[in-house]
Amino acid sequence: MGKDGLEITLNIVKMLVIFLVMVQLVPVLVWLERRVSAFMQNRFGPNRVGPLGLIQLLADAVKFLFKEPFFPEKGMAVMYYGAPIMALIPGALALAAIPLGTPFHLEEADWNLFGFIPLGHHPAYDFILQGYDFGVGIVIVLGVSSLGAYSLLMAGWGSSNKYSLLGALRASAQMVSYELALGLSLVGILMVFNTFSFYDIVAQQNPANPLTFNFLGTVHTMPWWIPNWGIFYNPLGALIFFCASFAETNRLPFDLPEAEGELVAGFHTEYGGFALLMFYIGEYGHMMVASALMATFYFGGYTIPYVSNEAVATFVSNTHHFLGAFDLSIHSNWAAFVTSLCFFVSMLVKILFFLLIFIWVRWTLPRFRYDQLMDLGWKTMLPWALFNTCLTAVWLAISHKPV
Amino acid sequence: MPINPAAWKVGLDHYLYLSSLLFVFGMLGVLMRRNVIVILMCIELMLNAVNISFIAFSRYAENVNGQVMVFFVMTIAAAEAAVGLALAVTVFKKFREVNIRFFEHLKG
Amino acid sequence: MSALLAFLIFVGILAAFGGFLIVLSSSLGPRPKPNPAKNMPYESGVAGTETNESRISVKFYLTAILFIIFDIEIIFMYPWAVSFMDFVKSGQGMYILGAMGIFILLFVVGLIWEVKSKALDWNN
Amino acid sequence: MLSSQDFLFYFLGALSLIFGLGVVLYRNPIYSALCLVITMISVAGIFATLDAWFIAGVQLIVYAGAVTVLFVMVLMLFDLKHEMKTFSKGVIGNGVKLASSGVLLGMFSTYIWATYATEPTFKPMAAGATSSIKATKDLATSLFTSYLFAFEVIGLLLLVIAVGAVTLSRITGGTHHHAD
Repeated sequence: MGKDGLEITLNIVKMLVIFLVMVQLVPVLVWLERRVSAFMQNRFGPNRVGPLGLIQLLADAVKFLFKEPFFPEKGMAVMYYGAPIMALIPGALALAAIPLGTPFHLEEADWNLFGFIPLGHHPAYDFILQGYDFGVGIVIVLGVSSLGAYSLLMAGWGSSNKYSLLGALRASAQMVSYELALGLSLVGILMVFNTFSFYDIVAQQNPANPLTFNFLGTVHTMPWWIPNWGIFYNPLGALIFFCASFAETNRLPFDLPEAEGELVAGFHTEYGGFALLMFYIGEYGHMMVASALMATFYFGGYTIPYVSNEAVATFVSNTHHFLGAFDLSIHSNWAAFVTSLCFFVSMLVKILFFLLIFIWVRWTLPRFRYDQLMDLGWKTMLPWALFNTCLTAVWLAISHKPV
Repeated sequence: MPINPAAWKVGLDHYLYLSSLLFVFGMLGVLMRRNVIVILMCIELMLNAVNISFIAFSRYAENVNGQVMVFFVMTIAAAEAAVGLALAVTVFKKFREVNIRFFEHLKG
Repeated sequence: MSALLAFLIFVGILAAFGGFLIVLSSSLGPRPKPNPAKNMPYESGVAGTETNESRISVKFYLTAILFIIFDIEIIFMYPWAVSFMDFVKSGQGMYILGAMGIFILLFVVGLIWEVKSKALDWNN
Repeated sequence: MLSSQDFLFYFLGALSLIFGLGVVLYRNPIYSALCLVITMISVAGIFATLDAWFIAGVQLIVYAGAVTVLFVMVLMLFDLKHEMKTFSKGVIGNGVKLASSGVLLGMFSTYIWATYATEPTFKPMAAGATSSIKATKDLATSLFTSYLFAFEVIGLLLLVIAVGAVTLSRITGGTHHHAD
């Protein structure tokens, strides 16, 4: 296979895998949410269907598929049916741009499936654990996730119902105004890391070197047990980023526009059946993007906290030799594959941790009123993010003497 | 027309053809449409066409001035759209109809 | 270039999958004869007449306009943030701080004016 | 044969032209606003084929994510279900307009064909992610050194727009405006 041919097929396979993982992860998250909320209200949550209720979500999905297809009287077909599709797209695109592990190198070799089915020869290829690597990753992720407002507006307008239109306007006004705080809170951390690319940001949070603070020229190194994470460089930015990402995904305590009690379920009033599920898939997609960004910027991305990247590689290659005795690993790139797998697991744990916080906050905090919600966005978060940016700028300008 | 494969290789002129075509579409929209908001959208279209040629020249000349210029053009376009729509809303509130014909009432 | 190709392939896959789901969910399921009561927009009380007088307040598009303006000011901060350390390391720390200081000052003046002019108050 | 970069350019170019035409021709302004969104996204893709990654991201955020959202929101506020008189009346007038834009297009393309048809194509840029970060940093340094004055004036312009748009939306009409 030519280099181009291999690249395109690998791209397609990788895209399908990422998409299926995201779509499959959503039912697991919904199940997790129902179990955690049940646990917090000390009841059981779904445990009838299948072990621990895991098949419950599959049953729900199938039930939703067989609901009666409803189309409102004066609704606009293009927008009514386009809105759920548009709800899926931004979340998945942004998630595929975030690196979930270190890239590993495949040497030139003949591929054979299970050792005896020849798949043909493939040239050397750098497999990156991410959909596509734009150099300026964060700007593309912010750009794509700002397209999320369209699915709300199309849903509101397409179902030609006054209340859903009002709900759509309120939801997009909220989503739009919290995007400001989201964008501004990242400026501080970008100044510290001095780059847009996710790989450099995670590399600078390498646990090998301890956390160092540079105050007015004197360098203080923190004790070893504080990991070298981004949150210690910019705690206020991390707080604002996390709160703004709640509003970005219309999650509690910012979910007034789609709350049942307020506007008859806001912009997706006229939707039933699988279209409603697609809105939830979009919402959980945005949640995953927010927690992945939080992990990458402020909690060291795919690095394992107290173990430096090189140590992981050496550890795996040692065991790899030991495994070699059993002839399990034929190629040297098995070692590279296993190291990136370890990093992938550590990144997954961090993402799951933040998803748990999303779910935990949903069942504890009450809902904001709409004017409180907008005042918080414009009059408190935005000024605080600006203050954080100016503080970081002055601190860095003073402490880093020209070299 | 004989399709010689060399002509299909994308060069600077392909980008300029695309930009001029998009520019003319925007211009036609501005000239022909009567709804103020669609006219503002077509102006955005023309500005995007200009941006494409800016970036094409910046990529061709290997320097960054074109990209900085696109940065400024985007700001001007957004500011123009914001004020244009504010005007359109005030006209709509008064005349209940968003049509370019009502804008001459604005003259002093 | 393969990154952009992968991006477009992914958009194609997403749109195809979304379309497939929509078609699937609207083809399955019972199809009762359409009765007018069910097709009315889901509202409590009398289904109001068309929104002749657009009571939807002007606040929404005002928020969108202010969002555009402040979003652009944040976009201008991104190149500043990325090149900030290079300037500081090459000894121009105060220069770059001053340049951005004026810009942020204008940003703050605009924000204060918006807050003072009660353009962003939603409670009236 | 068509390499992947050429295919991307032709695909995105065709997409932006088709939906650009859609913006002009659709009677219902909401559909022309949606066509505008797709045009903005494909123009961002065209910027990406020209290796201007940061500008593509900014285009997505500013145009596709902010300006067109404002258009759609304002169109929703107007609740225009359909437009009877979408295009300007008068056959002669429309004919003159079409002819003049045809002449303009002809001038553009002959000029482009005359000067750039025989030029060599783009010099290949250092591919991969590192070049796009260097390009962004060059953009940033030149923005703050050679274009500093324009940068400050843009800040001032945005302040003026912020104040202007709010007062404009508060005018209830009439020459002697009294506080509402």
